[in-house]
Amino acid sequence: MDVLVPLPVALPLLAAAFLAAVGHFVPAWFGDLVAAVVSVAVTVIGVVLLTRTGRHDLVYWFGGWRPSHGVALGIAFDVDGAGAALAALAGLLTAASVAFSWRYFDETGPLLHVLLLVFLGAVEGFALSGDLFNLFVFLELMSVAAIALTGYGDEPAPLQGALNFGIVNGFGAFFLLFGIGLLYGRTGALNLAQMGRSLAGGRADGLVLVGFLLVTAGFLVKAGVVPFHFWLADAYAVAPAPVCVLYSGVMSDLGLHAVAKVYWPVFSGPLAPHTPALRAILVTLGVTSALVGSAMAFLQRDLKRMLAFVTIGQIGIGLVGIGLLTARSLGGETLYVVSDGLVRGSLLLVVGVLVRRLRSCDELEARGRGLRSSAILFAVGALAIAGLPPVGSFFGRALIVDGATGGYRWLPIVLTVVSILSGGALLRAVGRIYFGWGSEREPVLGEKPVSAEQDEPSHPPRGSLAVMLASAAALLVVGVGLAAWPGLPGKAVAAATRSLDRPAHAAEVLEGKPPPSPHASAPAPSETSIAAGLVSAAGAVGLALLALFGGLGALTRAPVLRLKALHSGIVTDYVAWLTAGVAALGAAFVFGLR
Amino acid sequence: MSYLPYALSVWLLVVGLYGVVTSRHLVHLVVCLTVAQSSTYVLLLAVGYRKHGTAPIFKGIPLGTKATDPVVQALVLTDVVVSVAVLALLLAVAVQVHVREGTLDPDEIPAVRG
Amino acid sequence: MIPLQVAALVLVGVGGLAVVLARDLLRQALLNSFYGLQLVVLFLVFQAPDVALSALAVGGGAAPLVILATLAKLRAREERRR
Amino acid sequence: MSARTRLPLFLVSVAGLAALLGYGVAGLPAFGDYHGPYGLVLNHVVLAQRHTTNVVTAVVFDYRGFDTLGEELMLFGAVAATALILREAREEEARKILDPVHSEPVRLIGLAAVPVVVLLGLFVAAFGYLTPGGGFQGGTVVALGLLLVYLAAEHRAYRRLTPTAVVDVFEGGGAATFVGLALGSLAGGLAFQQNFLPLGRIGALTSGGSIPLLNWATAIEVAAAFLLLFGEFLEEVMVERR
Repeated sequence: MDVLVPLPVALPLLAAAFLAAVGHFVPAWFGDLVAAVVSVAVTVIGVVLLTRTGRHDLVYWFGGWRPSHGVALGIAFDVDGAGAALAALAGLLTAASVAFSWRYFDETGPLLHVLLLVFLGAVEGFALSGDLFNLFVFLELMSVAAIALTGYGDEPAPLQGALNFGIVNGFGAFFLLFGIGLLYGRTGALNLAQMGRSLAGGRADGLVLVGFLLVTAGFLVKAGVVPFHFWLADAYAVAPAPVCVLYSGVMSDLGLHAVAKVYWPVFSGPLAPHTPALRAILVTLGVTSALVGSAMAFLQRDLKRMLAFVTIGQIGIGLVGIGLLTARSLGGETLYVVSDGLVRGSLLLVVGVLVRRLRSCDELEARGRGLRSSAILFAVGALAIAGLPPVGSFFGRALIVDGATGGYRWLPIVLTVVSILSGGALLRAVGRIYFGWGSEREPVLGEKPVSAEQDEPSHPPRGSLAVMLASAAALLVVGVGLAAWPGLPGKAVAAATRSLDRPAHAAEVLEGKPPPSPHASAPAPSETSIAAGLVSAAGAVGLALLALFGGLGALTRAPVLRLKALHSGIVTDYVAWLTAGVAALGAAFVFGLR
Repeated sequence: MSYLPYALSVWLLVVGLYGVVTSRHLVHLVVCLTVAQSSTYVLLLAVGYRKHGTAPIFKGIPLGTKATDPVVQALVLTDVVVSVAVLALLLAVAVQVHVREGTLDPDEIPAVRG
Repeated sequence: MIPLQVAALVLVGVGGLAVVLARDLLRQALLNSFYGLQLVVLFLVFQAPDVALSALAVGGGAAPLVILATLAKLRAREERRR
Repeated sequence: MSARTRLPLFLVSVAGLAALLGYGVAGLPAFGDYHGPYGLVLNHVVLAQRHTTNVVTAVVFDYRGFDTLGEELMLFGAVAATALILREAREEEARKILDPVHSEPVRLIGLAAVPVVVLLGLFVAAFGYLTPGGGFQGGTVVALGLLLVYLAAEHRAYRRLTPTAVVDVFEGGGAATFVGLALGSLAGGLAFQQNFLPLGRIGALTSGGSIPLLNWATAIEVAAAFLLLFGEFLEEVMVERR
């Protein structure tokens, strides 16, 4: 067993507990140092694990309890390519966030770093675990740390966002645990591979369908997929920028990928006969998310909230990649989620720079003619979000689209619309803030946002601008530069192909049989997707200019206003929507998959 | 009849949801949340129960005596204790909200609109 | 299923509903601690003494304490504003 | 969404949800017919493999000890965050802390109860891997016992007894010990969290290898966490007393 596997979880958690214990007796910089060292170390370990998962998964049995006769006695980590990649992503984003928040907060004391480290440990465990209840534990741990971080700041923030986060995600977790109870009653197992093996014989009856529904719903809430997304934008609006980086870049991506991580080993057996129907359901869900998210992003003036909706839209595209249920699109989803997450993280850090320099992240108020370097970062990031070839996420998206079969040839058109809206929103903000174009009054964008970091006391801007920009630039360079990694798409597809082979994977986890090496290849992006990427980027620029100089008056229409009104910020509404969403998705499963 | 425990867990989840959606006070809402949470405990323990089985504690009873499933009990045991801390966290946030807004009626304190 | 279990199940079902329907916060807090003890009984008849113990420590002690402290705090603030 | 439109939407969807959940649980084996394998296999092997008579504790601290690691950090993080948020709320409206007046009988009863409850908690924690109980339950009870000091004596005495810094040390230390032991076995060439101590005689307090250590580390962390939690909430109430 590879001794490195438990470290990405153990190191941050140990550091967090240690830091809390000695926190009262050490200088403030000690916390920065520990957090930085640990997150960098975790990143390196993640990359090393990634290089070691080329031929086979890394299976690790905690406590040394190897399975006996196919029954798992303990908890297993099952590290595949996607898991290792997401683990490295989480480490890198945390490192950037730590570097960024150096001298960013007045607040001395170790708590910020303690919580950051707990969060890091949680996401690492969530990315690597191969045990359903263990996934639940780390999902909860992620929530607790994230709620706390949402409320973190110099001045007490308006914490409704944190409360909405806690309540909606709480119900997501209950659904997940309820589903675990159902599946445990049927399979008598918690190890994903073992559960799948025991379900493979049977057909997709009520218990399997409802279990799949509840588990998926739990993950989709965390990912912020429409209609489970309402809490997400509220939480972003109040959380400090360095924390939003982790939400957008790590939490949503992991929640999304968990759907594939659980579907293929556990449910792909009994659900195999219903693949076309399931594909239709999941792709519909993803497309809805992508359209709603990007449309709402275009209707925001608070940059953090805008990026929250951009995240929802991009996650929707990722869900399409999972939902197509082919190896190529799944590999594309991994590549896409990682590179796009890095870009989103970089954009949020740039917003953090604006907050510190201009004390505002309000598109209509912040004016930063002078800030050239952050303007460049913001613009490049916006184009990357729009999927301009050949940035990293473009290759992922191309794989997703080219992986589409038969009836899904229309996907490129929809995804192009989504990219034009998201990229257009961000570029519009660039034009207004850095070039002062467009008017300062856009009623359709709503009233002035109430953000934790808006009304800061007027002491000189804190934090080192150089460090902030450097960390943002680093994320952007890696995210865009992933495209230059030779043969990365091929590797992603190969890893995906392996994880689709359920029996071989189960034998690998439970009996340690080496898996067959798949013959997978990722052909170069098709002309369609290249064209789509170019059209998206150009369209985004065009839309931004149109919005800046044409104004947004045309948008004051009933449907638009109604869509905005749905996001009422009232948590009881959100829980009602959550219930409705689960019921609707369940109805689709029950009537569609049989 | 032999499905009554499962029915109870469904009932508790539904009731908790109803309480949350119709709640007019955040403290009330958070308590309803814990009711919904208890449904998962009931389900897990019911699933692991075995007719005429003793508790999985083999002190003074021979090995191999029919006993209930220890795993679900372990899962619930830790989660019960931890859930209080989460409850406290949410209540603390509610207190903070009250300090700021002067009310805890969900309809009167929307986070961000639109 | 033995009658004792049926009784415990019904009690918990009713108790949960009562907690949710109680609109007065103080009454709800009290009902909630009763509900916690009903859960303890249920866990005992489910042959889960370990869980019952932690449910007892939590439902009978920690949870009511935290809730009541919150209520006391809020009430005091309300009175001060008047 | 107004309450008028919210309720119908919810009622319709919750009816659907209830139907779905019922459809799901209908697929479960009838109550009492659970047929494993996971837990039942453990019931047979634990006594031989771990020398602990309480299988649940063995699962909590060994077979699924990694879950427990996560749960402990959850407790730890939640309490730390609660303390942070409540302190911020207090700073917003700083007020002088006054002690509540108590009648003598209350003090006496409280003081008499303190050692009893604390001892009970320690007992629950100590025999957790032989009989029902363990670090989680015991730690909570210990914290509740010390809480009685507050009822009996003054709030200041409670604070003197549990200064935040010290409590933080215990809380973080308990969690750190838990992770540290796990890493220790890793350093020793074993698997993460693998037992590295002799299993001892079945039924003895020293049985179970590393389980007693993990058990006590947990007890300390849980007790400290709840002491911190209670302290913060009591402080909230105190701030308001006039």
